[in-house]
Amino acid sequence: MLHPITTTHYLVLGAALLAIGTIGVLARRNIVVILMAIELILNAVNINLIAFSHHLGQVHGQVFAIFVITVAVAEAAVGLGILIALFRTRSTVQADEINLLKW
Amino acid sequence: MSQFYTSVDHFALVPALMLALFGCAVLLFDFFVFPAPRQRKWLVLLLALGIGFAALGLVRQYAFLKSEGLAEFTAFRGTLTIDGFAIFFNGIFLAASLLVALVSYRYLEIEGEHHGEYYGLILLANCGMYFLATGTDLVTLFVGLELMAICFYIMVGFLRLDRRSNEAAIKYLLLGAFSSGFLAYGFSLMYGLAGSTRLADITAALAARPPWDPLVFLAMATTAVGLFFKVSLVPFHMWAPDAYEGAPTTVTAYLSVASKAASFALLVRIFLGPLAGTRAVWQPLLAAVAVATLTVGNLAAVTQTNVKRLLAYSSISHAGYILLGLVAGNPTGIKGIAVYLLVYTFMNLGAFLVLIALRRQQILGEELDDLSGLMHKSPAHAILMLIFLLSLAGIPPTAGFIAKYYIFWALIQAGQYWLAAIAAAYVAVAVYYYFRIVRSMFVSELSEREPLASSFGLRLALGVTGVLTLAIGVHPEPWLELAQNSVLLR
Amino acid sequence: MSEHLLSIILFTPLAGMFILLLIPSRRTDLIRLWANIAGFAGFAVSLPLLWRFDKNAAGFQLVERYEWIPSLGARYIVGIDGISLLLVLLTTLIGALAILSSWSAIQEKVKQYYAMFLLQQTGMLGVFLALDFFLFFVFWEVVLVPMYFIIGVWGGPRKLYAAIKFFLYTLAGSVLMLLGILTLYFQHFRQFGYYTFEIAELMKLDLPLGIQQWVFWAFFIGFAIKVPMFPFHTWLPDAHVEAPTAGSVILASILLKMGTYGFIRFSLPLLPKASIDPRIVKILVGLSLVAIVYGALVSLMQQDWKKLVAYSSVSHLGFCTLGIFALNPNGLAGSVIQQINHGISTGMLFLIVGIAYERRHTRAIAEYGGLAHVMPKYATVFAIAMLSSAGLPLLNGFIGEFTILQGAFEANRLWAAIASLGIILGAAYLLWLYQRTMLGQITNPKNLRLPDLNLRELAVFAPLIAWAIWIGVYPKPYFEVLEKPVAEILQRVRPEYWEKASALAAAPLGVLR
Amino acid sequence: MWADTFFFYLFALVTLGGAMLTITRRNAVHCAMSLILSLIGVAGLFLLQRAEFLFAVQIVLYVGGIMVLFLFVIMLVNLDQAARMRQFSGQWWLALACVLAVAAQIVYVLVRGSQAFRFARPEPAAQGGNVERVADVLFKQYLLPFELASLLLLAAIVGSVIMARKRI
Repeated sequence: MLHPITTTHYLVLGAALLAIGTIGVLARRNIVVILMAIELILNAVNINLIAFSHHLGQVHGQVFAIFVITVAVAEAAVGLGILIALFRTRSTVQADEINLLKW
Repeated sequence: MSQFYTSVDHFALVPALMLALFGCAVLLFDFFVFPAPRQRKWLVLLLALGIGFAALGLVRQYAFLKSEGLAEFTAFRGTLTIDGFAIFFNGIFLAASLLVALVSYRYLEIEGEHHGEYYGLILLANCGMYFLATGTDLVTLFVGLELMAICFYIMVGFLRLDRRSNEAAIKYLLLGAFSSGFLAYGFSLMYGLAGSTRLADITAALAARPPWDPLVFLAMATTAVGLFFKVSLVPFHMWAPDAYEGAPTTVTAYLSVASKAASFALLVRIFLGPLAGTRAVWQPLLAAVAVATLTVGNLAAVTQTNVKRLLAYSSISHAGYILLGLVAGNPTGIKGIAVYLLVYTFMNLGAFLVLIALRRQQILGEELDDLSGLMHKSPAHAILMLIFLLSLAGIPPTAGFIAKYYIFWALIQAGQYWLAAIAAAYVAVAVYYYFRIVRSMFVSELSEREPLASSFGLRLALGVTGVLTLAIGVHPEPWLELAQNSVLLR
Repeated sequence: MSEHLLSIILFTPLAGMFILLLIPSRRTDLIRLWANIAGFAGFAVSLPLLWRFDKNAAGFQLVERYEWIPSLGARYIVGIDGISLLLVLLTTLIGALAILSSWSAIQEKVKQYYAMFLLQQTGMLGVFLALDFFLFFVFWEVVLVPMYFIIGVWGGPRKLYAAIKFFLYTLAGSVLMLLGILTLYFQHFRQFGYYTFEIAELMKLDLPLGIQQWVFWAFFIGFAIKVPMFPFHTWLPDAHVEAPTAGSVILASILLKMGTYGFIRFSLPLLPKASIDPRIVKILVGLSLVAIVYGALVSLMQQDWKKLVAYSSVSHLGFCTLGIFALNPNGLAGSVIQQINHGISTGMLFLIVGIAYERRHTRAIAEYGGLAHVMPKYATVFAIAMLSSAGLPLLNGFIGEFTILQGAFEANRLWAAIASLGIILGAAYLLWLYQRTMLGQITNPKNLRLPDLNLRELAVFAPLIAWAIWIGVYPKPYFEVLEKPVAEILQRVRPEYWEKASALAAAPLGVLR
Repeated sequence: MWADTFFFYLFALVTLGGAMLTITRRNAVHCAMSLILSLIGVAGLFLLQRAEFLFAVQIVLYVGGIMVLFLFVIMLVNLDQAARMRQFSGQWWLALACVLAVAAQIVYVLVRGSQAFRFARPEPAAQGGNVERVADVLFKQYLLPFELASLLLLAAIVGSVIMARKRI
C-alpha cells in the first residue's frame, strides 16, 4: 500500500486538499483566508491534473494546469482588488460581518 | 493561412473575435480617444457595432449550416463546435448584452459611476459566454467561464463607493471562485478518465464505464456542484439574492439573464454530453434539486419586500423550471430549455428595466413601496411591468406561458406526472408574489411624484422586451422553429 | 364577412378596448359612452346567430379554423353548438348590461375599468367558442387577469384579499387542468403519431380507464374551482362580496358557467369512461347535493345581502352539476337551461343589491326594511328576480330546476329528493330576504328618501325580465336548440342508454311541450 | 523507487500540513506563510511527476507572485482587529461532512488497493523535454484557450485597477 506510489495516491492527496480548502472556505470568516482556501482548492485540481498527465504519458494535463494557475491569478487579483474597495467603505474583512445583505 | 489557424477556425471564431476586438477598442478609446465624460455615448455606439458584427458572424454561420445541410462543424481541433445550439444561445447573449448596454448609460450617470470600462467588460463577458456555448473542450469551457465570471465580479462591484455593491461583489467572487474550483476538480477527473479534454472523447470514455463507477460518480458530483452554483440551484443558491440585490441593477439584469443562460448552456453540454451515460444516476438527483429549487425560490420570494431580491428568488425558481427540462431529458425538454431561456431573457430583462427606470437621483426605487401607484404616474411602465410579471408567472397569452408549457409537456411526455404537478402547483405560489408587485402598482396610492428616469436607450429596450414578450406569446411559431434548430438530440 | 361571424363576435369587445385606450383618460363621459357603445355592439353582432344557427344540424356550426402554432399543433378553431350558442348570447347580453349598469357606480380610474371589462368579455366569449384546447386554455386564463383587477381595484374593503384568493384558486386549478390537457395531447400523439389540440381529434382517443380517471380529476379541479363545487367554493363569497356590482354580475352570470361548460364540453365527451365510472359519479353527485343544501342553509343565516346572493349561487350551481352528472338528456338539458337562468336571475339579484348599495353604502340586511314604500319599481323588479331565482312556475327558474329534478329522479330518486329540499330552502331564504328588506314599515330613517329606479337602471333590468319570462312561458326553442348537442354528448358517454331508451330520449320534457 | 516514495510522503505532508495551518491560523500573515509552504509542497509534487515547467511556474508565479500580492493586501488592510475576533463561523457540520467524504475515499482506496480507480489507458510517452512538449501542446491544441487567457488577464487587470484605485 505504501509502496510504490501510484496515481491513486495523488488522487487521494488531491481530494484531501480539496476537503481542506472547502472547510476553509465555508468555515473561516476572514475573507483573505477564504481566498487562500480557494487557492488550495485550485492546487488540488492541479495535483490531479499533473498526476493524470504523468499517468497518461502526455502533457495535456500540465497545460490544463497552466490555465488553472492563470485563472487562480486572475481571481486572486480581482478578489484582492474588490477587498481593498470593500475595506475602504467598510473596514472589515470578516465574511459574516458583511451583513448588509444577509449571508 | 497556417495549419494552426485555418479558414474554418476563423469562420468559427469571427463573432468572438469581433467581441474581443471591440472590447479592447472600447477600453483603449475610453482612454485615448474619448476621455471626456460626454463622449461616452460613442463607446456605446462602438459596443453596438461590435455586437452587430458579431451577430453578422453568427448569421453567416447559421446560413452556412443551413446551406450545407450540416448539423455542426468543429474548429480548432475539436475545441469549438458550431451547431444550432451554440448559435441560438449566442443570439440570446448578444441581445441581452446590447439591451443592457443601452440602458446602462443613463443608469450609471445617475449612480455617478459611469466609466468607459463598463462597456468593455460587457463585451469581454459576452466573449466568454461565446465560448461557453460553443466550446467542446474542457479547457476552453473553463477559461471561457472564468472570463465571463471575472467580468461579472467586477461589474457587480462597479459602484465602488456603495457598500452593498462591494459586499455583493466579494460574496459573488468568493462563492463563484469556490464553485469554479469544484468545477475544475470535476473537469480534472474527467480528463483523467478519458485522457483527453475534448467532450467527444470524454463522452466515449465515460460511456464505456458502468454508471456507478466511483471515479465517474466523483467527477459527476463535483462538476454538478460547480454548475449548480453557477446557475444558482438549491442548495447552492445563497449567493444569488445578495449578488442580485447589491449589484447595479443593470448588472443584475445582465447577470440574471445572460450569465444564467450561458451557465445553462454549459450545464446542458456537460450533462447531455460526457455525463449522458450516467443519466440513471443524475436524473433523480436533478429532480430532487429542481424540486428543492422551486420550493426555496418560490417560498423565499413570498416574504421579500425588496423587488430586486424578490426577482432574485424568482430567478432561482425559474432555474428550477429550466432544470426540469433536463430532468425530462427528451427532445421536448431540451427544446423547452432553449425556449425557456429565450423567453426568460426578454421577460426578466424587461422586469429589471422597469426597476432601472425607477432609479432616480436620491431614489433607489427598489422597494415594493417605490412601485406604489405606478399606474398613475406612468401607465406605460406599469402596463409593461404587468406584462413582464404575467409572463414570469406563466399566464397566457404572454411568452412565459409557452416556456412553461414546454416544460410541462416534456415532463408529461417523460411520464413524470408528479414532478409536473409539483411544478404546476408552484405556479400559483409564484403568482402570489408577482401579484404583490402588481397590487402595489395598480392598487396602492402614489408614494412619490418624482418622474421616472428615461432615455432613448431605456425606452427602446423596454419597447423591445415588451413587444417580444407579447409577440412570442401570441405568435410563437418562428421562435419555436429557431429553438427547434438548437436541439442537441436529433 | 358573414363566414367570420364568430370571430367578429369574439373580437368586437377587444377592438372596442383598443379604441377605448386611445381616448384620453380625463374625458370620462366620452369613455363611458364609448364603452357602452362597444358593449352593445358586442351584443348586436351576436344577434345574427339567432337566425344563422341551424338547430337541426349536427355537430358544430359556423366553424372557422386557421393554423396558429403548427409546431405545437395548436389551431385557431371556433365554432358553436346549441350549448355554446346559449352561453354566448348570455355573455354578450349580460356583458352589455353590466357595462350599462356601472355608469354611475364607477367614478375613478374609469378608463381602466371599462378596458378591463371589454378585455374580459373577449376572454369569456373565447372560452365558449374555442374548439381547440390550447386556444380554450389561453382564453380561460385571459379571463383571470381582468377579473383580478375589477375586484382588486374597484372592490370593497377586503378587495385585495378577495382578488388574490380568486386568482390563486382559479389559477391553481387551471394549471392542473393544463396537465390534464397535456396528457390527452401526448396520448393522442402516441396513438395517432401527431400532436393536436383539436377537440374533435382528441375525441377519437381510446384511453384506458386509469388515464381517463387521472385526467378527469385534473379537469375536475380546474372546473370545480370555477363552478365552484362544494369544497372549492370558499373563494366565491369573498370575491362576490368585494367585487363591484357589475363585477359580481359577470362573475356570477358568466364566469361560473365556464366551469359547468367545461364539464359538459370536455370532461364528458373526452373522458366517457371516467364520466360514467360509478365512483366518480357518486362523488360528483354527492358534492353537488352537499352544495345545494349547504349553500341554501348558509344563505339562510346570512346577515349580508350580497353574501346571501353569493351563497345562493353555490346552491344553484349545485343543481347544474347535479344535472350534468345525472347523465341523461333531461338532466343535461336542464343543467344548461339552469345555467342560463342562473345567469339571468342571479345577475338581476346582484344588480338589485348594487342599486341599494349605491344609494346607502351598506349591505347589511338589517339596515333595510320596507323599501317597497319608497321604491315601488325597485320592489317589483326585485320580486320578479326573487321569484325567478326561487323557481316559481311561469318564470325561468322553474323550467331549469324542474328539468334537472326530472333527470335526477330518473337516475336516482334519492338525489331528486335531496335536491328538492334545496328548492324549498331556496324559496325560504329568498322570501325571507324579500320580507326583511322590502316589506313592513320603514324602520331606518335613512331609507325614507331613497330615489326609485331611474330610466337607465330600468333599461338594465328590462331585457333580463323579458328573457326570464320568455324562458318561463315558452321554453320550447331552448330545448330544441339543446336537443342535438345533448344527444351527441350522451351518445358518447352512455351509448347503451341511448339504445335502450331511445323512445324516451326522443321526447325529453314531453310534459312541457 | 524508495526515494520517490519518501519524497511523495514528504511533500504530501508539507502540502497538507501547510494547508491545515492556512485554514486554522489566527493571524492572516501566518496563514499566508503557511500557504506558501503548502504551495511549495505542491511544487515538489510537480517535480516528482516530471512536470518541470509547472514546477517553475508554481514557484515563480504562485509563490513569487500571488503570495506577494496576498501579503501586500494583508499589510494594506488592517487585519489586527480581525485577528482578535472569532475565526470560525458555526458551520462545523460542513467540515465534518468534508472530512467524512475524504475518509470514505481513503478507506475505499485502502480496501480496494491501488487499483481502486481505473483511469484512461496510458499512451506511449512522447520524446522531447518537458518544456518543449508543453509548448507544443499549448500552441497547437490549446491555442484558442491560450488566446482567451490573455483576455481573461486583461479583464482581471482592468478590474483590479478599477477596484483598487481611489478615483478613476
